[in-house]
Amino acid sequence: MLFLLWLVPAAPFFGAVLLLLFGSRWPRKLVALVGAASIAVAAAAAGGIAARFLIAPPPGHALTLHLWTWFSTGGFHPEVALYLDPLSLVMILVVTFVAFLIHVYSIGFMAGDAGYSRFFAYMNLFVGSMVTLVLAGDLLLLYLGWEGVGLCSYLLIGFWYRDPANGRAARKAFILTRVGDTAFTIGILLLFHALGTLEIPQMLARAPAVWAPGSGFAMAAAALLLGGAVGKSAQLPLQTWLPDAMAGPTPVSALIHAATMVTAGVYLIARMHLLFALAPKVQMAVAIVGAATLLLAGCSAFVQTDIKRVLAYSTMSQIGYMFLALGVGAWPAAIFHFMTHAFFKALLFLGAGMVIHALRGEHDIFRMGGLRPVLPSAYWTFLIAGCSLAGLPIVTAGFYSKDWIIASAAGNTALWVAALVGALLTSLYIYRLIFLVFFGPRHMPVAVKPGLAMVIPAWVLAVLSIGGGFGRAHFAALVTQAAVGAESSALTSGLASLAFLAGLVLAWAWWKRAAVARPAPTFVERFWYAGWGFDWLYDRLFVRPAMSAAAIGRGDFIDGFYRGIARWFGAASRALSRTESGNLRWYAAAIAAGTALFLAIAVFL
Amino acid sequence: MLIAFYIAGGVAVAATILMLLQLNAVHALLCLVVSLLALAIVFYTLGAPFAAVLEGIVYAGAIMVLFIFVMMLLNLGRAAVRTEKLWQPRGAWIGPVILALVLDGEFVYLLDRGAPAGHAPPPIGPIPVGISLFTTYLTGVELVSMLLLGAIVAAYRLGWRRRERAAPEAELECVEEVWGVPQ
Amino acid sequence: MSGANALAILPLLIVAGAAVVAMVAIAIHRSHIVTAGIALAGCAVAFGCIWIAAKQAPRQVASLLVIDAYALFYFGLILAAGIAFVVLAYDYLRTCESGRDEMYILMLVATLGAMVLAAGNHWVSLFLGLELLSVSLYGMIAYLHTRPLPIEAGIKYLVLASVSVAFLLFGIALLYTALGTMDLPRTAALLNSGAPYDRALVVPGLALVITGLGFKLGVAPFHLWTPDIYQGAPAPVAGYIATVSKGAIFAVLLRYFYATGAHGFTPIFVVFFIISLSSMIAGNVLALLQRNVKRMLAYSSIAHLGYMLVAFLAGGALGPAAVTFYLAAYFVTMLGALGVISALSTRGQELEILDDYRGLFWRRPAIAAVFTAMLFSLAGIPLTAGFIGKFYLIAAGASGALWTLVIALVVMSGIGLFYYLRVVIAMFSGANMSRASEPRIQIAPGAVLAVLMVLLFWLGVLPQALLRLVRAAVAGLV
Amino acid sequence: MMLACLLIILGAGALAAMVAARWRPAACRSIALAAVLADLGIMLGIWVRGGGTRAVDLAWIGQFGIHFRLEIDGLSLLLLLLTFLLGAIAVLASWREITRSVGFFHCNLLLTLAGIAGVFLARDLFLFYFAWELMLVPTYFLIAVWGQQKRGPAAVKYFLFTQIGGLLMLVAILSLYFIHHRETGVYTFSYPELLGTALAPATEMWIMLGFFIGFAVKLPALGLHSWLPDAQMEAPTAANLTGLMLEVGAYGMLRFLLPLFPRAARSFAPVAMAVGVAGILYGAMLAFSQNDFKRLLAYGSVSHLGFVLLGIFVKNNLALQGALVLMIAQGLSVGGLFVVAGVLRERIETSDLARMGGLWTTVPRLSGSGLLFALALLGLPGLGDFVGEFLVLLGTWQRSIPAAVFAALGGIAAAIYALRLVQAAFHGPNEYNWRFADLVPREGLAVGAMVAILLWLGLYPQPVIATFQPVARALQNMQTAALSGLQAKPPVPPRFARR
Amino acid sequence: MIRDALALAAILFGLGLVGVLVRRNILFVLMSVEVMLSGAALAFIAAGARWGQPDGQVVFLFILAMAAAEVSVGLALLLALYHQYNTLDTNVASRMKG
Repeated sequence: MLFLLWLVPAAPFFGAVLLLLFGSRWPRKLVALVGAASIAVAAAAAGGIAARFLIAPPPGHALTLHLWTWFSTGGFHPEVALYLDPLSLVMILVVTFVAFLIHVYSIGFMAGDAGYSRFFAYMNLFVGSMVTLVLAGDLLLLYLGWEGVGLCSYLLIGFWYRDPANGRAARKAFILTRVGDTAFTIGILLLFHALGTLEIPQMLARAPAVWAPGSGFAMAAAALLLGGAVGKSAQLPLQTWLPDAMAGPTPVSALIHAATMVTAGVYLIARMHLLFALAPKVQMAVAIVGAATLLLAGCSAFVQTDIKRVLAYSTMSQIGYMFLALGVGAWPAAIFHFMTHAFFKALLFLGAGMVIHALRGEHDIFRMGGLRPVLPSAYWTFLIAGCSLAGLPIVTAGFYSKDWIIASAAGNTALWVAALVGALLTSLYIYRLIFLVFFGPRHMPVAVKPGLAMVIPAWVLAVLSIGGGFGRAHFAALVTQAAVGAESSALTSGLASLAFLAGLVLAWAWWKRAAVARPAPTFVERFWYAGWGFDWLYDRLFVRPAMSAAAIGRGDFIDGFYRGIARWFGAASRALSRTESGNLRWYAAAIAAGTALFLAIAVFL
Repeated sequence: MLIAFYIAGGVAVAATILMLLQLNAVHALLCLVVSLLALAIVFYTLGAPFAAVLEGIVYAGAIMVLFIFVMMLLNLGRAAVRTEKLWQPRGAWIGPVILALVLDGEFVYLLDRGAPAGHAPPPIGPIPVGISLFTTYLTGVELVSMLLLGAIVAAYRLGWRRRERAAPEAELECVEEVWGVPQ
Repeated sequence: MSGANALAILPLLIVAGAAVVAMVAIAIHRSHIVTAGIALAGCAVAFGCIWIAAKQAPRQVASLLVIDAYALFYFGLILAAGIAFVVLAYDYLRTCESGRDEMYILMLVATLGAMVLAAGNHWVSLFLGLELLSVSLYGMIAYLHTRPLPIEAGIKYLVLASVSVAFLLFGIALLYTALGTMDLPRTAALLNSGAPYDRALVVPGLALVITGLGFKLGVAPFHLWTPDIYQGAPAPVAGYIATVSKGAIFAVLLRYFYATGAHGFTPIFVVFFIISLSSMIAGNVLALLQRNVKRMLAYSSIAHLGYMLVAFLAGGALGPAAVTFYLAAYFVTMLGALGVISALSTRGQELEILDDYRGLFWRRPAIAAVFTAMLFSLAGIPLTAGFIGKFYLIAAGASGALWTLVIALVVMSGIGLFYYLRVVIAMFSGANMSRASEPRIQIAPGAVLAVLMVLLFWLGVLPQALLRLVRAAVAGLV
Repeated sequence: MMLACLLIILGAGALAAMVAARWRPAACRSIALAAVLADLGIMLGIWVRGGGTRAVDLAWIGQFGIHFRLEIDGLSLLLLLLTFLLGAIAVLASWREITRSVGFFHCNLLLTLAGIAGVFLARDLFLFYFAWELMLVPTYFLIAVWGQQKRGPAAVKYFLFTQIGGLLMLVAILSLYFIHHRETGVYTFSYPELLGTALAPATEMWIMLGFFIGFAVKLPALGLHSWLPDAQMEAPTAANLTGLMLEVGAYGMLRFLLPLFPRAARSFAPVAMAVGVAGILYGAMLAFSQNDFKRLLAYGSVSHLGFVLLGIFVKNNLALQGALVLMIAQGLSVGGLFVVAGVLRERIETSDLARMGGLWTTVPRLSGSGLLFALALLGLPGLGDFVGEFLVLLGTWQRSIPAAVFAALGGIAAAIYALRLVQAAFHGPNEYNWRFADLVPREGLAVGAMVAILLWLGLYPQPVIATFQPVARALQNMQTAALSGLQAKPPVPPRFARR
Repeated sequence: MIRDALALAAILFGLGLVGVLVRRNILFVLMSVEVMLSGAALAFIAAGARWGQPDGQVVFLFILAMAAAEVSVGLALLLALYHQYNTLDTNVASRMKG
């Protein structure tokens, strides 16, 4: 069964290739079938593998499936190899399963779109890349998947390419993540030259032997990988692309920009956690980045007016949690939160998608409201997901995962407080959203009701959002292959529950007031709304100087140099041709002068 | 001999300078003839009587006559003198004179360094010249004959004018088309 | 004069005889084709007699001339160019006025002069050959004397040539004063023997000789006349000046300076260095924006002589061979280029403005292809003779370690491409398929151009035969 | 004789195309295609058989020691394959683009290919230079006759730059020739014999510089690149693909510069690497600011070839392999984009990005392939360019970490310009309401082949790497041998030391 | 004396050159050229005298013949020029330039 591992990435890729080549000529139903079925195959394979893995784990709880040697030269032999261990197992399960649900959902959501087959092709390509990323046994192959998902993200953000704004958002996303990727690339170079291989298990095995904890190279390598991770996971300081990425279709946001791709950074750090353990300062930086992003994004989420942007900031914030967990070394907690987050955040987006779909593309939450009676499934699933996100104690998955993280952070008071404040913020902004959208008077008529294709996946995810959080101790044991349970303490759990409650109440109070009269945004609100001014800052710092440099450079001053030479020769030619005056006496004078000169040389030299 | 050389040389230079300053072509030509005759005397003092005679006869005589013929053909009158005056402003002299002075200065310098002072050499009469001419330089003489042939043909061709005569229609048309009004 | 001597100078005699025969023929009956035929036959027979003369070589003839492999090689070049000239001139003059026949006499005399230069072994033969060439050229340049430009060109050439010959004569006089001989072997022996001689007179004398030769070569700073004369002269004559006149003078340069070793005297070296460098620069720079194709070719010839001087200065084993080979290639190319212009002219109206060539390829592909090949050869592009020539020049320069000149050669010939390509671009621009205004190319000049083109490629791809000849020719020089 | 056949087929094809055009213009397209495909087939055959062709060695100009000497090894083989592939694609791409004097066009195209093939095959420095120069002329015609509005000046600029560089190289070749003669008494241009000519360090540096400039112009290295944008912009697609093929410059460095002047190349390496890195960044910056499809690509190539230059001068196995893979991949990715640009130009008669936009709706297949080539250009893993760039970076890291870091930054810049290209051309609103036909099967075949090979190179480049491996190893051995020789050698030249 | 003769030759040569460079009238230019040539001729005579050889005089003869040839062609050209341009001014005969 385990040898079927190759099927997990191959099926989506195959689907993508089919759709790219023939999709435009196929009927829609076939497109949808191929699109969803290929993911279903992948999911089924993943499921089967998981079952097999759990029942009869391979030796060492890890399995490497060598497909082929990518290339081999000069001591460099990157393999195209799939590496399955509990961590990647969890990842592929979540990825393929959520992806399958979202594909099904998309069949309904994208029904009327002209780029139907293109959409599914890209989505399949994405799933394939994501699975490759996760399963890669070689850092270079991981990088392939890494770039592949970035590409799909780019393509899907700019899916509706006719609007230049979407194109800009897509490009921004790609380039910002590319900045991180470049750091990642440099990190790979460093790692290869230090460790002599890019095969992940070997690297991780060799790293402690080669580097002492805290050594410069280890720090540099970890820092560079962190650079890649913050880019992909929209953490400070490369976070600004994610809100704009909401320009893509909602299923895209759900799958790529909430559930899977943005957590690739988390996966990377988790995968390389042994390396990070060698670089404590960098690990601390991971935590700080996480905490800061968590708070910043939480604040921004609170003041957004676009339903998807709220969720985008929320995603950043939640990934901040994961980073926080990674930073304190609790990578199983991070992965656990990744899983629950994948469920509830995807669900939130699906719910938002249903709302948007129903309101014919309306995104402004202040123009929604009162949708509870007309869109019951949307309401209920959204509510469940929201509760899970906010961490409704005991019953939701989100509570357990977040609780684990907060408990892990207890060792560092500042981080712990940040995590708790984050919980409060989360609760606050998500209930604000829920109240605004589903409660109060209705502002707009509902045009379309979501079909079954959209509703069923939502409900499945709702179930997972509730039930996905149980058994975290087993989870911890599984992924770490050690008998460590999930940390938890009564104090933390209590405080987290309190934070949830406080957030809920505050949100209610705020909504009551805002429902009467929407106050003019204060400066702080505007600042938060603009994502803490990072866009503004980057625009001034990088974009504009680059643009003006490009504008100045357009003429190519090196070419200008040659043009100058050409001009000079032209001028010289004109000047010299004045000596060709046609005048006989002048010619004779030139002969005489030349002779005088040469005679002088002959006489005096 | 030496004195004759210097006097004749002085005359030659003076006559040449005068020639250069003349506005009237005929006057200039006369100056030139004087200069050439003086040069003939210089030749004689240098021991080249044969050359001296030829200088007088051929150069000052025959060649200058050619000039005279042409001047007559052109029939240059007083108007020519006036235009000549216009053509030769003082300023025009500066550059060439400086250039010539530089060249001459170099010549004089190099002669001063290199040339033998020497005394009045023994004359070489026509006989050795003739012998040399028809032995060593016989080929040269033949070539000079070809040179004169070429010169004659060239002068003939250039001096040739199309006379009015019944030319074939096509040719007339061709000529007019290409060269406009016939001279 | 012994029979052997007569055989040795048979080519010279035949050319001279042909001139006389032509004159007599004209006196009897003017017929364009007959006169041209006599000239053609004269050149051709003389060309054939080179092999007869070669049996006598090397042979000193009557103190003025020496018939050796070197002289014979140049005879061949000059006579071949003469043949090409006759055909081109015949075609050119065909549509012109009456009185077309004297051209051939003048040309034969000029050819004789050039041959004397190539075979000269005495300063006097240098002078006489030069004059033979010059005086005939006056007539040839101003041949279309009923038009202003040829006359203007003729006057300029006459006065300037006379002035430069005066310099040359003065220089020879100084050499004679210093050395007491005008015989080249004796001069060389004196200069090379290490015996004391009057260097203070010899070197300036040589400098003045360089003026005289430099003028004829049209190298800077004596180059100013070149474009005017090329423009004013009939195209075949321009071709003749570019090739025969300059080639013969270069033959002199090689023989006289290599024999005496004078090119190695520091001042003389410096003088040639300056001439070479300034010719390359002036020629190429002047040609850059030139819109008159004939003038452009004139400027380019200035530059080309500058290139040749590089190899000339380099000397050694390669220098003379390189120059000689280049000259041969240059003969082919320049005759071809000006031959195209000549073949495209009617009634003395020449196609000389760049714009006239616009779209020529689409109207007259064959002739445009020939012109393109010639221009590429001038530019030194592979497959053409010019490439091997330039290769040889650079090789000679590099072997002589004349790096400044070699780099200048390289850079300047790169820049030179610009103006050659401009003509090519013009010919290929615009798909103007409209009826050609250019005349149909006659068979005779067409054949000449075809032969030249074949030669161009032959020398460009398989130069071994000519290389062998050239090496044999220059073997006796140094 | 097989190798000479390659050239003969092309030459004969050129003649046949010229002649065939007289009676049926369409026939010359087929003739050209057949000739190129025949050569491609021969090369593929040689590749599959694993080499084993005999070298051709005929005396040519005996007086100079010039031989007509052709030989093939992994490097030549791969680049010849690329050349003929691009040549075939060029014929296909010109099928409808060229309507004027078709015979002459194909004649020039085939001669260009013959020139390039000659460059790759020649093992005699004179023959190499001959072919190098020969390649110029037909390319010049391709640009000058079938180019866009400003084709004349662009063609001349191209010619001037390449020719001056070439002549400097000629001077260097001749210097080497004479020095070799001085050392051994033999006049020869033969490459194997000239290898290992002992040179004084300063002389070696000068001669090496002559070669370097010749190749760097063609590459083009930063500072000598300014002919490329004009030429690429004005040229017809066929010339974009073949005549303006930049691989020959890199080939020259690998074949001649490194083996002939190992020590000078080593001491010059920092400069060359700096030029390479600067080229990567500068090219990318200028590519971003261009408004013309082809011009943008030209600067993109400058950026890419910066990587190649870097890789060549880093000189370790990884970097050399990377440079080679990148050469091939960039030929295909940039070439593919040129085909796209050519198709667009044929359809909408412009390559101005401002006049495009929103083409995806109209021509999805064309746009999709354009996107894919652009992705290859920006170094997306899974496509050929990535493998090359990454190997170069990996190799560079060993020599110079800063160089590797700055070069890696080029990846960001590449993303910026490549995406700008895609978005300006294919995305956004279709403001000019373009409606035209998508790729026809003929074009689709060409584009599809390039895509397939790029993918293959990206996912399994091992055959290419293995083919090049012996050459790369030999290059390295030569380097190490020369350098160890340097240390072992006393300061006095061996000639004197022996006595 | 030989030296002085050569100096005289040089002076005459220079004067002739001045004439060529200054005079616009082609007639004067031709006359000046004659002066230059006779200067050169004088130099040959002097040189021949120095060595006591007849060669100097022989060359003088050649120069004489050549001068005659030059003058005949020159004057023919002059006439042609006069017919074409109606002037003897060399400044006018400068249509070709650049």
